[in-house]
Amino acid sequence: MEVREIRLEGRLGSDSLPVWVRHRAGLLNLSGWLDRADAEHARIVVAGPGPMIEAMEVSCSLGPADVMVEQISSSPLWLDDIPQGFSIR
Amino acid sequence: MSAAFTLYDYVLSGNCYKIRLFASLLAMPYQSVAIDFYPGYEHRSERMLSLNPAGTLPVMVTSAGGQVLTETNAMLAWMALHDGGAQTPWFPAVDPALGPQVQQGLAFGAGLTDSIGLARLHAMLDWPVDGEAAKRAGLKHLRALELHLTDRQIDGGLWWAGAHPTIADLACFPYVALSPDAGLEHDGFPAIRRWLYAVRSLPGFATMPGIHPLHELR
Amino acid sequence: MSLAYARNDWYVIADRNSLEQGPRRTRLLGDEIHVSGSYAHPVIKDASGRMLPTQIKFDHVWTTVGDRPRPLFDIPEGNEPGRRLVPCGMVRVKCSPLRAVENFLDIAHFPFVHTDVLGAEPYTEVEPYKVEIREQNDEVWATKVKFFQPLAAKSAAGGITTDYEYRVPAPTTAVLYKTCPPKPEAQDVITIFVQPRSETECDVWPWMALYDDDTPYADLVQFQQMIFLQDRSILENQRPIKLPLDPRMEIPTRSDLTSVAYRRWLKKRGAFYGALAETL
Amino acid sequence: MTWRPVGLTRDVPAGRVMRAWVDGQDAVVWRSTRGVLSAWDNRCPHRGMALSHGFVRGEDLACLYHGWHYGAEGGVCSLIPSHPDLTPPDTIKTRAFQSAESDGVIWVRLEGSPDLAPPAIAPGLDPLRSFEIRAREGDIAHGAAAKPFEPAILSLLFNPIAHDRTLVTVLIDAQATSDQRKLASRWCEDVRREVEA
Repeated sequence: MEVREIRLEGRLGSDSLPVWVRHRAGLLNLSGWLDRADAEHARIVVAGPGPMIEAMEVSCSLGPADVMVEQISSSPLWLDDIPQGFSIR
Repeated sequence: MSAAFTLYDYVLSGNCYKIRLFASLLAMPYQSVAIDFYPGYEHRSERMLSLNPAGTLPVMVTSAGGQVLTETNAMLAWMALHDGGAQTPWFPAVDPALGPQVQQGLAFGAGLTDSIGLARLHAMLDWPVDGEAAKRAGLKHLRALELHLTDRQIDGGLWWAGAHPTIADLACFPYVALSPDAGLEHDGFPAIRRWLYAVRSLPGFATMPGIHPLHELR
Repeated sequence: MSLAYARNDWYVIADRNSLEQGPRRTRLLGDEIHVSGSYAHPVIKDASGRMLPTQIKFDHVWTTVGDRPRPLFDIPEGNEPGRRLVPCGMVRVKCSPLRAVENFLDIAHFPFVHTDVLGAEPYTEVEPYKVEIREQNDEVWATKVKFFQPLAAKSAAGGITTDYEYRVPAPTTAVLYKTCPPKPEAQDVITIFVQPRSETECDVWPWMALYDDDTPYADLVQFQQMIFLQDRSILENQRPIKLPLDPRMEIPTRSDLTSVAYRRWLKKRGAFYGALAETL
Repeated sequence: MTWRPVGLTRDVPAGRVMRAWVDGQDAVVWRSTRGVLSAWDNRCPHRGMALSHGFVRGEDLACLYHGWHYGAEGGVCSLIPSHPDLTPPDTIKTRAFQSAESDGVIWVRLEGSPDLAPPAIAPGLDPLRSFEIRAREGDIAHGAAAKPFEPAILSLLFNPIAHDRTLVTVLIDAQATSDQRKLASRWCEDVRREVEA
């Protein structure tokens, strides 16, 4: 079990992004949440097995059709209390 | 072990594959010479035409006696007899019941080459032939084969004829297995699927591009 | 929009061998194209009879139907002395031209589709590798790709771990650099040039630049044809036929990183010919 | 949704895979080594390859492209060969349909009440063969009625697989001899020729 923070930058203004991220997290069975700072920045915290977190990053780098992710980066987090399920904050 | 024959060979040819497959099933060593059928049209080169004026592949030259064979059915017969003599189960030539049945299958296999084989060359390599006509002829052949193999199934048989696979099965197998290359799928042909699986399960089975190994048996 | 972008790329339309067979009717981006003349002086016309520009590069004849074509990329290895240049003819596939490129960039399928040649179970694991979009020339590159292969090339004697690099210089071209068994310090170059006949059908022209003076030409071509024809039945059976740019329909993992980077690059450019750009 | 007859039990023995069409849906029908029959969307969720080209390993169906395995119980992904040490989450799975067998015929439907069994077949019939005709059900039924088969009782089941293609499953009187069965199989070809002409 790992916890990582994935940071996205780009044209993220579309309403489809949160729905899309939650669906993908559900598909990969990852817990965590999405914080969207503004139309250009978003932060996703996910917890789960390493390969599934990597799969989340890979999917996010492409994103939904009407979003263009320009930059993606990620780093490990040392958090213990990740609630079950995925939420939009 | 020394080579039983030299095969002038092209990797994408279903007819050449008949020989490679049978050699693999018999564990018969041979020497392969790659001929650039496409894109080089080397089968039409002076060197190859002097060996086989018909300009077709494969060509087999036997090591003993130096016979030159240019018809795949004759090559299959030669290999069966070379391997097992007159008693070979692969070619019961003089068996009153099976002999004619095997001849029927060998000729049917040639018809598959002329229909599905051409349709495939057209679909894959843009060969200048009437691809649609070849495909229609191919569908007729698949339906005829399905009927024959359904009869065999009603009689409790698995192979083209008799209780052992014969060169008739090998003459028919490649272009049937490769028919999806020409857009002729196997979906509506359960008896053909059962027979294809049986051939692919034979010990020593060899693949070619378009015919995957049975990964479940690995 | 997707067609407008695609019209301004260059595409292979013939090689020396095909021109020696006489005039040829073919298709490019959905329209009929007529090819005649010789390899030295090809004549290419569209359906209305308009002459199209041509150039000879990498042993193939290229054309474009656009008004402002982007310059054709270079493959400098093609000019290196000592390499053998091997055009491999054309194979037609009923699939999106982009799916043909994507498959060429994929290594995880080797054990199942190129069994006992480019891969074999149980060696199925894909180690992490690096993918980037190089800003200076706007190309996709995958580097530090490694895979265990039982029979990596015609010149290979047994199983080796092969090092790969992939380069996508245009939406319908992929270049592969791989360990060259007889010359470990150099890399073989294997390329596919994809001629998009339509969004769902393409002609694929493989081309190689190898350090291999020993293997007969026919064996080299047939090794490449064997590999590509093993992929053909896969390519004709993926759904949807067009390449989805939204990963919602698929589940990419880390081993699909090149595929995803390629799609991202197509999306950024608006190179949507052969792609599903909208959400289903 | 209706149960559709997609083939004969005999034609999908343990370890085999086939493709079927159900109400316009491309489906894969397969049987595990221990004999569990499944019908799923004919598409690997990973990269969209047709699962009907795949292979059976024990109780799993594996995709031919990248070897992802899906278990007979619920279609859950059990192995991703490029990440061999990972236990995939049970959220990664194929789309499963309902399948059932009765009297030697395989039936599939896309959805519906799990209690409702497929239609019963008149007793005393054996499955003979299934084959495709490039025509609609109504035209085939009409063509078959105009060409009655005398030697034995036949029963025909229809599965429309496209607007002009139909899969026909034929059953024959269980008492019929081998020769009568072969004649019936030829009769199928006669009907097809007639209807397609």
